[in-house]
Amino acid sequence: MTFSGKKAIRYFLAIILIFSLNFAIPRAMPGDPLANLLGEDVMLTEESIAELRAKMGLDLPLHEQFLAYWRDIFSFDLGYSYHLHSPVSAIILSRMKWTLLLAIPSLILGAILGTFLGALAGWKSRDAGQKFETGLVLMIYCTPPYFLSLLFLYALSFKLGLFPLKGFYSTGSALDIAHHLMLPVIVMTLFSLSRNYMIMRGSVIQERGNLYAAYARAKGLYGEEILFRHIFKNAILPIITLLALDFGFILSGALFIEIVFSMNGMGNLIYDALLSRDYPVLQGSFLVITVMVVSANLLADLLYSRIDPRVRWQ
Amino acid sequence: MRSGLHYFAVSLLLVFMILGTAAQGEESSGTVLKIGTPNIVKSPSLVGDYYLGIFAHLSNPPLMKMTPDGKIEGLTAESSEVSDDGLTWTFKIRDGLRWSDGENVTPEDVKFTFDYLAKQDPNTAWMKDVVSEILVQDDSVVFKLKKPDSSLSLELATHNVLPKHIWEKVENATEKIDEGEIVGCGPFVISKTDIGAGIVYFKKNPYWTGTQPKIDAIELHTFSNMDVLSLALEKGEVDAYWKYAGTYPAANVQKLKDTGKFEIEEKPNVGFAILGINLKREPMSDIKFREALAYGINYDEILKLDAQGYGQVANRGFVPPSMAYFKETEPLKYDPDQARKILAEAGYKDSDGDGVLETPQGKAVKLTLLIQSSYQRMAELMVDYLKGLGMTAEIKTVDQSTWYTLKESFDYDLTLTRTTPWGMMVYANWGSAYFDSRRTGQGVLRTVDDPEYLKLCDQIMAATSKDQLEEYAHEMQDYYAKNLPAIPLYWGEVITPYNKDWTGWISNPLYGIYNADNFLSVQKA
Amino acid sequence: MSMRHDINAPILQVVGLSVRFETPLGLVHAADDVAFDIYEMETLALVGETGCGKSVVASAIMQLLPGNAVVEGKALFSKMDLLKLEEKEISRVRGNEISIIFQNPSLSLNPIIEVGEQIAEPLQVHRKMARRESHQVAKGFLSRLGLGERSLMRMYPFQFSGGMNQRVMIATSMILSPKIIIADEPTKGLDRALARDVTSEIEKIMDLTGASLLLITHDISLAAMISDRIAVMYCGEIVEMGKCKDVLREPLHPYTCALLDCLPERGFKPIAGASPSMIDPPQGCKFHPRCPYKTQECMQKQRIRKIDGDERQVRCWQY
Amino acid sequence: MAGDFNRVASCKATEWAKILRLDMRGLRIALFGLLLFLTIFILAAFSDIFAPYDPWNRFEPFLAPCREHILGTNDLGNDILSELIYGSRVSLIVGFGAALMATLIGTLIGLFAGYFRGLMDETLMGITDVFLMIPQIPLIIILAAFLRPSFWLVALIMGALWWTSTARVVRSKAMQIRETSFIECSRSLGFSHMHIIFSDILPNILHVIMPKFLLTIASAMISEASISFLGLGDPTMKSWGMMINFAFTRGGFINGYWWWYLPPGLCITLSVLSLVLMGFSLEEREEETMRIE
Repeated sequence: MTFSGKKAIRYFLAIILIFSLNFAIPRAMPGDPLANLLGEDVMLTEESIAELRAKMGLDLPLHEQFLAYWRDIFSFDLGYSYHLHSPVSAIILSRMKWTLLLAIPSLILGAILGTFLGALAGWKSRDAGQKFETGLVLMIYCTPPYFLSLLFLYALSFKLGLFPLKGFYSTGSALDIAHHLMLPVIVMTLFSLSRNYMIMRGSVIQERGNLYAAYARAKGLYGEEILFRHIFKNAILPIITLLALDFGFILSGALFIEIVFSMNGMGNLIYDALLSRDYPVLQGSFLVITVMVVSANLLADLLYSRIDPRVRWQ
Repeated sequence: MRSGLHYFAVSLLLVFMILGTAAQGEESSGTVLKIGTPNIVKSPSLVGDYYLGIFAHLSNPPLMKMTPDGKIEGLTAESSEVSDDGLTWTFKIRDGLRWSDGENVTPEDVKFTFDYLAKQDPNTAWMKDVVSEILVQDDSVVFKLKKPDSSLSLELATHNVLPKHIWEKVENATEKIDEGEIVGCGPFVISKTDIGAGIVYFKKNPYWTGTQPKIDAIELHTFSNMDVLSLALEKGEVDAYWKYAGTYPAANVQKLKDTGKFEIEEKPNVGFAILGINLKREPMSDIKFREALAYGINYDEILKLDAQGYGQVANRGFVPPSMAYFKETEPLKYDPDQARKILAEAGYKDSDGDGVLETPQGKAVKLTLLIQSSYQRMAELMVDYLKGLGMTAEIKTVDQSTWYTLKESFDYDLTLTRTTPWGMMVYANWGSAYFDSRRTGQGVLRTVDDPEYLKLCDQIMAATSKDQLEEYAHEMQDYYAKNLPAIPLYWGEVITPYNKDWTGWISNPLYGIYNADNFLSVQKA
Repeated sequence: MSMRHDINAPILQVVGLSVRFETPLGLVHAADDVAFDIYEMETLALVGETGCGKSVVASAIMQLLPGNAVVEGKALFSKMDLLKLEEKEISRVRGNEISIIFQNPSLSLNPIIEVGEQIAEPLQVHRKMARRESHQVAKGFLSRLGLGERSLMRMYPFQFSGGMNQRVMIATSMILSPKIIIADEPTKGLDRALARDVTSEIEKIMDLTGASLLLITHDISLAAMISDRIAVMYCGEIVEMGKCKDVLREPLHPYTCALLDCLPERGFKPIAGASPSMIDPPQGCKFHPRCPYKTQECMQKQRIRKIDGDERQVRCWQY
Repeated sequence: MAGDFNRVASCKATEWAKILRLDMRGLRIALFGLLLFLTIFILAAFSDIFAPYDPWNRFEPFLAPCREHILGTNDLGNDILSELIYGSRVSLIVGFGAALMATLIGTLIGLFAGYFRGLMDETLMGITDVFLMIPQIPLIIILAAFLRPSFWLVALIMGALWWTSTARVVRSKAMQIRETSFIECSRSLGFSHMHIIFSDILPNILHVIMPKFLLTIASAMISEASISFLGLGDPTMKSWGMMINFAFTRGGFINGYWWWYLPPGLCITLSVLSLVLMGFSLEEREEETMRIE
């Protein structure tokens, strides 16, 4: 079997498995999903409860619910959230837009800054200034995202009033959105950066010991020329895989940042859905995130083979 | 590297495209009152969303309203009458009301609303059990009941009235979402619901003929984080605070006072924190045990830690002084010695010497304290108090829905929860909605099936004269004081801070400052 | 092979070169008081067993040793001491005036860069030549080495055999017509036929560019084939040096004799004893523990004996 | 005789000193990490000795730092320093539990995949790929909510998800060692596969498992702190994440009580740092020795 064939089967199995998990986990949890479709103070009769239950398909046996689940997936129907009174796909679409707006710039900035700074740090790992920088990045690497967000929010928004206190936007103009996004993007960039930085640094330290690096030097390449003409491309290979895996992390990790900055993105959507046992939203969100992560991995595989001819020619 | 740059450019383009499609908000013009609230609107569904439904009391005013002194008066209805047998209620609809699209408000609209919601909205489904039919007579709406319900007028102070010409086309009320303007007949109508920004915009109803408001628009800013809300108040980004059936956190009050820019209104809260007791289980079914429990709780400490002292220690009569026909019963008191004495006399002792009491039947008193995470701190205190009485308790923290489930299946020993003003007043009033075992509902405990109590509830529901009601109310408070079906932890206060730039605030016990009278009166100084 | 070097002054003069490494196990004396000259158009072979320090000498001249190396001595090249040059200055010499061919071509080439680009790189770096132009030149060189197909330029090292990669290395080293080429075990790991091919490629290019060659090898027959002079190294020291035919016909140092006896055509006799530790080398002559002719003096001191002026020298008490 | 003995001894001593000094060069940072980690570990193990009070004791609430309460008190009046010291326990237990589990699974899968190759390798690495693609953080949050309040289970879930990188490293190392002559030798002697895997290969890859183990503890600690912050932690245990959560939700930030939220945050960062320092420097050393080989 060819290499790509094997990969394809793995991706396929991953999707099947994770989709099934999506179905199973919410149903395994305690708590009646119906109760949360209503608010506090609601007085209900038994009959209207049963009516609602039937309407939502919760009275069907599990295997039928499972079949219905797959049918819906194939017809791109992610269900209806009785909690949010909208089709799940519409909710996710409107929320995902914002989360991507937060995540993609952070991911790109983090990747670019992280790899370049990390490469330089690995190249000059004995330099005192670099060591200080590495220490700083390591501190960020070791701090939970939400805590750093809290500190930034407290210092820059609460104390100095430089940034808005909450949300993705208030008036909705591009400038307003940019102003709201700046601080969360900075925090997420720092995190993405710190992860890429550490990997890239280690990768460069490892690669620079290879013979081809010595030969590049023997050819007359000087200093950073060796790094950027020869080592960088080799060292960046592990980052590509990591970026794809980080994509899932950042999408879901945005949860914490969204909570701290009170932003209505996917993270808060999942968190609310979790607390209220909003099955359709939970399932839909996981489904979409899974598809995105798997596609990101696929993309990384393609990119990897673009950069690394050894994979391409296998 | 060139291909890398290529990807970068494409991604950047994508970001700008997303930015381009982002929602375009709007800014209200003129004098705008901005209210900050932790009650989050989750979807722009007037009937489906719990908090949007409450906010819409301003745009789609209910038939009745509560006055600042707690009486029920007409709002969309001008007046109401009830027949002597309590089975016929007549509401005369106010003249000159018009929907924001120019149509007149008619009794037909009201009849349609309740016929429609009884079928469509689970929150209104109770009507099917209570109301046999709704009729239109001239300019009035008549409700014919199956059985007497003295709390009907209160119920009708919480249900929005809908325009028939719009909603009769809507097949599924809870599923109708509307981010833009929603037709209403109040002084203000919802012009936009921006879930992303967490803002609900109200503008003046152009066809409003009543008292003209002194402000041009209202914005409700929702906050998921209390600290951010406090800061927004401090910075003047919002002018006042409001939370349904709740208070501004006492711990944050001092900071607001320090700015000197705020008026802090303190009103007694009709709803409050309680210790729910599962009367269907041993040893909680033992009145002696509950008696001891009541003496074992340090009410002063809870009041201080949970409410920074804003409130007072409750009486055994449960019902707070701010409710009608309040009767002064014996105050709750912290006396652990007394508690231990009662336990010992009732046969609770630690016979196996493991430090934990056993019931007279010989079972160790190990209790489960069921809570939602917001009661975590109070639960820690409670466990400590129970320890002081020689009992062990395990805290079981669950989310809201699990709490409902476990509460419904009586799978707990003790629980910490709270009552709301509406919950205290509805049904047979005086908190009966929480205890009558025949009631169902999300917040209710339904633990009491004592025939004496159930009969009392029925009598109140059927009562038509004030004297009768007063007598039953006192009887009920005496019942609570004697039987302790739940223990009120403290009677709190509603703290409502508002900016001194604004004057003319009016509040009522049911909805605080969120009422039509207030928004017609409030003005910028 | 003529005495080309008689006419000119040496272009590279190595004097008293010592290299030590600090390692976890102690100080390793990899090269000790190494001295030799290379003249224009000449081939000097540095011969010795694996681990005797010959590669270290080559790397030391190019300042390619790792950070834990301590280098002493001089390497004079066009009035510069290579060992004292700053990294920036030596980088202009590397590849441009002195180039080196590493012993492991498959690992020395960057695995994910097309070979054409790798050959052309010195032109871009030293001559600031444009990409397209440099690739044209590189292609010309590659075809002279018998790899003329156009598509080969766009291949990657892992798609080539060891021999082909070696040719790529050779082409890369010569593309700037350097004055000196250092070939570090160019035939290691290649079979005899391939080794002969590579050798003749090297000779061909040498003649073409007129460069001098410092050939580092353990293979005496290879050295015999193409070198003008031979220097035999043992345990970090040059023990014998002279014209190729002289040394081979009439070896002086007992180690050289022993080394020649190892050759298959001379009976495949192994050298008695084990190679000494480079950390704690023997006192005096380092070969004495294995030397059949050792005397008391050998165990204490060394002596360098020069014969025919500087033409021939040997590090032994017998002479 | 005595002189001889001394000479030998001193020689040995200098040898050792040399080896140690060199080892130290790579390990100085790891040693710093170890020291930091030991401090935290000792604080956790002997919390009752180091903590000035029982962390559940109540004093005056919202006290600023003073002599009796070095880090003040929280909203319930608990001594924050004592909470902080006791809080180290949850972090460490969850971290170790998760890492043990992850390392166990990862090592087993990596060993089998690397040793048997073929179909076994294909299958196991396929499973690894699938696990890598599960959106883990949301899954952990969901399961944490589901299985609350036992933090042991939280640790086990994390462990069950985080073995993938260990498995990959162990597999490639096992494949290397499998080809060495002494394994060939064991095989020709007729030892069983299990014996070869666990007695011959496993001891030779412990040094690559160790840094992975440390780094897994670190990520588990961060995740535990994050889950506690969401209020999904074990309410019967004081943990650092929960301290920050209470400071965040009960007015700690708005009122500027830095002594309430800053110390637990720093503690998380420092303990993770201690592990990451050890893990990274061990990994780097491993790479360096590979190059020397």
